[in-house]
Amino acid sequence: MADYNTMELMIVAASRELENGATVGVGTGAPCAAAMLAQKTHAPDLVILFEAGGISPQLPEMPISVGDSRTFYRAIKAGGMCDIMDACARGLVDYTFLGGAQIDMYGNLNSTVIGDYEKPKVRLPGSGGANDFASFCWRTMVITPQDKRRFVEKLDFLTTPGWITGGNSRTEAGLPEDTGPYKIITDMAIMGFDEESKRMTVLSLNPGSTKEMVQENCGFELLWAKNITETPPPTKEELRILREQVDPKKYIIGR
Amino acid sequence: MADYNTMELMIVAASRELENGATVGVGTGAPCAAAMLAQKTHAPDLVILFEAGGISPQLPEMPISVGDSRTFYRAIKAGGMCDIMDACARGLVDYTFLGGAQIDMYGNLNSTVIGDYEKPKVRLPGSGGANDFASFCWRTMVITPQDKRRFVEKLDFLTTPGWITGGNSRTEAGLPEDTGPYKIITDMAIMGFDEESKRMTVLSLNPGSTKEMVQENCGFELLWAKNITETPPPTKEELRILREQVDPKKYIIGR
Amino acid sequence: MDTKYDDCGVLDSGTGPVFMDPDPDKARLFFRNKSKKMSVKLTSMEEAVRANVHDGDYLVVGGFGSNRTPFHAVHEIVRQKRKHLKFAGHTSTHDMQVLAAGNTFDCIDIAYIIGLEARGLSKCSRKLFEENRVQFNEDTNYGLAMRFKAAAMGIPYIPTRNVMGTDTFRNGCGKIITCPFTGKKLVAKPAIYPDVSVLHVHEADKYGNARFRGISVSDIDVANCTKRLIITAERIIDHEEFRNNPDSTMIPYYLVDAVVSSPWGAYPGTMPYEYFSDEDHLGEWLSAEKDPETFRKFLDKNIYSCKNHFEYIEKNGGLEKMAHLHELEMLTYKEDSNG
Amino acid sequence: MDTKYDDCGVLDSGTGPVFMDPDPDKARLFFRNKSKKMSVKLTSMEEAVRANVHDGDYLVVGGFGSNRTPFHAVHEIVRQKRKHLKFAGHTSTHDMQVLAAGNTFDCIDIAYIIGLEARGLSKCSRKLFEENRVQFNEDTNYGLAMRFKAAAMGIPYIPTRNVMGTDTFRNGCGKIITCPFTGKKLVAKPAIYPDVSVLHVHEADKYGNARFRGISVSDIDVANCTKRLIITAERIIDHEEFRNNPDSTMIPYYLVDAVVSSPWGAYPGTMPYEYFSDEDHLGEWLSAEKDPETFRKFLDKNIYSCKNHFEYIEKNGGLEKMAHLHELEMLTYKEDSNG
Repeated sequence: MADYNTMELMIVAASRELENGATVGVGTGAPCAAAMLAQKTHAPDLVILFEAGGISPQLPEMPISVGDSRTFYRAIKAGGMCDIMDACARGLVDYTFLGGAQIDMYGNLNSTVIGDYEKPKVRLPGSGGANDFASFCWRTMVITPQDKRRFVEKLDFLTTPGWITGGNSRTEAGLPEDTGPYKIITDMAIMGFDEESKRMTVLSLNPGSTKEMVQENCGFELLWAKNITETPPPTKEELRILREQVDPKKYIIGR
Repeated sequence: MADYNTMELMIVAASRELENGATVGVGTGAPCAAAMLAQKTHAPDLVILFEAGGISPQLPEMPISVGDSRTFYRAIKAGGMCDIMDACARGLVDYTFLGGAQIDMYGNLNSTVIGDYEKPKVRLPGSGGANDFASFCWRTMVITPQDKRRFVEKLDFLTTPGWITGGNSRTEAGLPEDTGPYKIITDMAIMGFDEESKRMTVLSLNPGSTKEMVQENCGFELLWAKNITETPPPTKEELRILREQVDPKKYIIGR
Repeated sequence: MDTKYDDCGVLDSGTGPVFMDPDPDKARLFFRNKSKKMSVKLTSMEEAVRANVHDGDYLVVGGFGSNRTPFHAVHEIVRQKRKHLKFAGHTSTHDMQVLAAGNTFDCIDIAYIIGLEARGLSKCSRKLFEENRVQFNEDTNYGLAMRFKAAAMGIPYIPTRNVMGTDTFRNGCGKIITCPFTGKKLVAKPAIYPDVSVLHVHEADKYGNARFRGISVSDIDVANCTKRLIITAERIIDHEEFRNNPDSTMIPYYLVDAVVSSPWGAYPGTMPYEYFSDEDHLGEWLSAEKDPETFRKFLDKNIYSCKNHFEYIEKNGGLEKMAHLHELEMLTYKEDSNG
Repeated sequence: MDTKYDDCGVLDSGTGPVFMDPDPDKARLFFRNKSKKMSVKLTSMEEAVRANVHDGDYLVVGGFGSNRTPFHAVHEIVRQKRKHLKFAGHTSTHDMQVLAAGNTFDCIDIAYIIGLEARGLSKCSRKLFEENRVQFNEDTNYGLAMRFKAAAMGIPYIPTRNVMGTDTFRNGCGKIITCPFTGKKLVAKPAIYPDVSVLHVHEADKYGNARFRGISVSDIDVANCTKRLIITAERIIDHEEFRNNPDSTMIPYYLVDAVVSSPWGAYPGTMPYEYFSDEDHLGEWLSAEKDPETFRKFLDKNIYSCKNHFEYIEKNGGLEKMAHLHELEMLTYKEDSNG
């Protein structure tokens, strides 16, 4: 049995996507842990941005809110929401990490409602800054557990834009050019998107996962890359830093 | 002979237009002197705004620039240009004082060019913040010496909007409702504007001026109010404060 | 509010309601008549809310989530039983939870609602939607921020480049237009001039000049666009502090209608450099919501029976709690040695 | 740049040229590739100008008039004989006068030019227009500020409510459009993404983090919208100063391409809380312009023959002058006792 859990695997995989010198807009939880881990390993110059105004803090611990004081602790600047989102709109921000109650084959996300919009079964928080980040940042990534209720054929509500209906539909809708979903990191696999159709495409299987498991836990038909690799497991050093420095209280990885 | 000069008369007359608690966007020179005088006499709560960002300073002396440190000395706030102009656009600012090389019967101003625009005889500074102030502030006032070269039938260039072509033309052009020129204070008279036609209308004659002088020194036909009064001369107290506290070095009033 | 000018280049319109008139000329008339005299505006929370928050008003609460959020004022609004408010669900978390508990609003602009970020979802807030008790318009955090900014600039809309292609657009009140310079599609978002807003700051003088520390979120734009503004402050300081350092002023007095001395006014949320959020109490709140009877008692204890914010804090740990939250905020708390 | 979309609701168009492409997607591509690494950017003025100001660039100079204006940098641009610049004549006064003396630009967005406020008009600057040597677009101070703001927000235009009905509109590059919510007329002003801007500040660290005191004019928007940014600073301070007080940071390092130590860098203009403008020298400059031969010698003395800004200041009074200007700025100068 592996000496790490799937949350740890996802966080480590996500952190590896963030190259040194990149800029990333994050929320709390796993995305923040991934950014912190990247900063403490291979990407010391990673610029972390929080939508409420925190610019490139030296996070002393996991923030519990996107606007709490940790998000601007020893920061480059304690700014405002427009400092962050204007920078995203101007094209300064490479990545964002998002989540959602539902995701479809084009990487569109729903965090608004389960059931009918007018008379919902479950009303959810809505976009928050997710739609803004996903509209403006160059590459959107998602860290999420994978199952059929979450990976759906049709969203109950398209809160946050992915590739919309695929092909050129995202640009045609009017969103900034060359932006869009990039990687989906689940407990079972890592997916990208087909260059033409923009459909979700499995790139690598996490240790212990099989193609069948991945497809079975997905409500739509996945595409498969030519060479499906195995997601490299976390290194000992990554796990040590994640557990000792990033999330010592196991808020995220403990679950 | 009067114991004051025409510049002193104009500054005093202008200061009297500013009621206590009003807000006024000013530049340097006579407008600033008028605002300072008002503040030191009947309008201690006058809010003086400078377009570069100075908000309600306690001016220690006449500023020489709309952006020098005097404009935010002991101010309520040292802000930015948008703090000021956004406030004007939002309707917070009652008055502005402007000047210009030429003015027409609708109170439109030219500070851009004398002669042909493409091949000018004299190129002037342009709008600066004048067009912005005149577009947004509720009431525009002008302090200016009066002569035929300045008060013209047709401007060489309409830099800053007055009543445009009169009637409803200003609102029809798209400028904010109910804004427009209010008083023109010259060395000879004080003018307002006819409510319907929006043409310049003499309200009062300065001491020593005659109707004939005023019309003769104007390149267009003036209208006349029903009851032409005499502009009340400065009081001793106003002159004392103007000379001792507002402009002791006689930068403005000395000319 | 349903006027349409589809002849002027509108390609598509969202179906969400526009709760507030974006007409800048109407707002200008209001601002023209608002006094700009530097008068003393220091008053009690009771009076500030009574005079400035009216049934039916559009209300904005400052801060982000539960950070620098004027909970003292929010409790008072509930205590005074305001009804039919329109609420800006802009990064709202516990503030919406409290306002929902009091059934204070029935229209809402939604950017972020119901959730308390990582802490969970408010059952009581969810019910408003699941039982169809509110009218709502779908937006985003930046979208709402831009609507405040448009109003702050005195223009009826700002064009942005988000939300296109989504149901968030479809159920919002934006309109897709074409840029006259580039031919690109843009979403025009209508300005919001709120009736009343409440901002919590570190320091204010008796006239309303105010300054705060840490992130500004959208509070400066909110201060500029709102028709009435209540400032609640950890500390009332001398006016000379602003005169001697005009660089530090964030909110000039003439935007402000009431100033309230409100120490620990952001409790149970975080006040930067002062105190961290009371996670135990926020957790208690979330679980109390699960049972109606428990929640009724909980609200009685924490809001309705409290004569003021001090009493509320006393009931939840008083000075010792605040000293502890200060240590948490300043990162000086050691689990081994304290508590 | 002449694309028109008159089918999308444009009612009227000004005839002024649009010097810079307002397309946010092209700007985004630039900003995407700009490094955000926190590297040391401290360099000499010579090198900062050489590396960042190129012939043909669109240039913005910060400050207002001659206040907090980077004259050290402006002199270096002239010394290096930059040509064919496009210049933002935004509240420009002595900066334009110096740049005009060097014949550095041939396109200009006009808000305020030629004048030195109450000090008079620059003959040399006027000649550019009277001899038809520049291409120009007519604008206003707020209009240009809005064009920087649009770019800073990553949108191709902002709608405003000024200039309509005037020749300033007619000879500018705005377009009158109809508000899709209110039916009101608005002027759309296209975004400007300058190639390079120079801002003078009180304090910066070696990475480019910067802060200044006093009025901000449009400098924050300029810092955000410009493709390359040179920061010139009265003092270089330790990076920790920003880390320990992130509230104070006005310009984050990742917007910055070069940082230059530039004590008295705003001389002969005013630097708030540091030194007042040298009115004698500015007066000398204005009168020197009246005679071409005098002016040639004047420029030789004050710009071309100076190896740096210190030498320029030494020639005009050196330390004693700066001590005097400090007293003037701080209002501690007494005409009786000093000088």
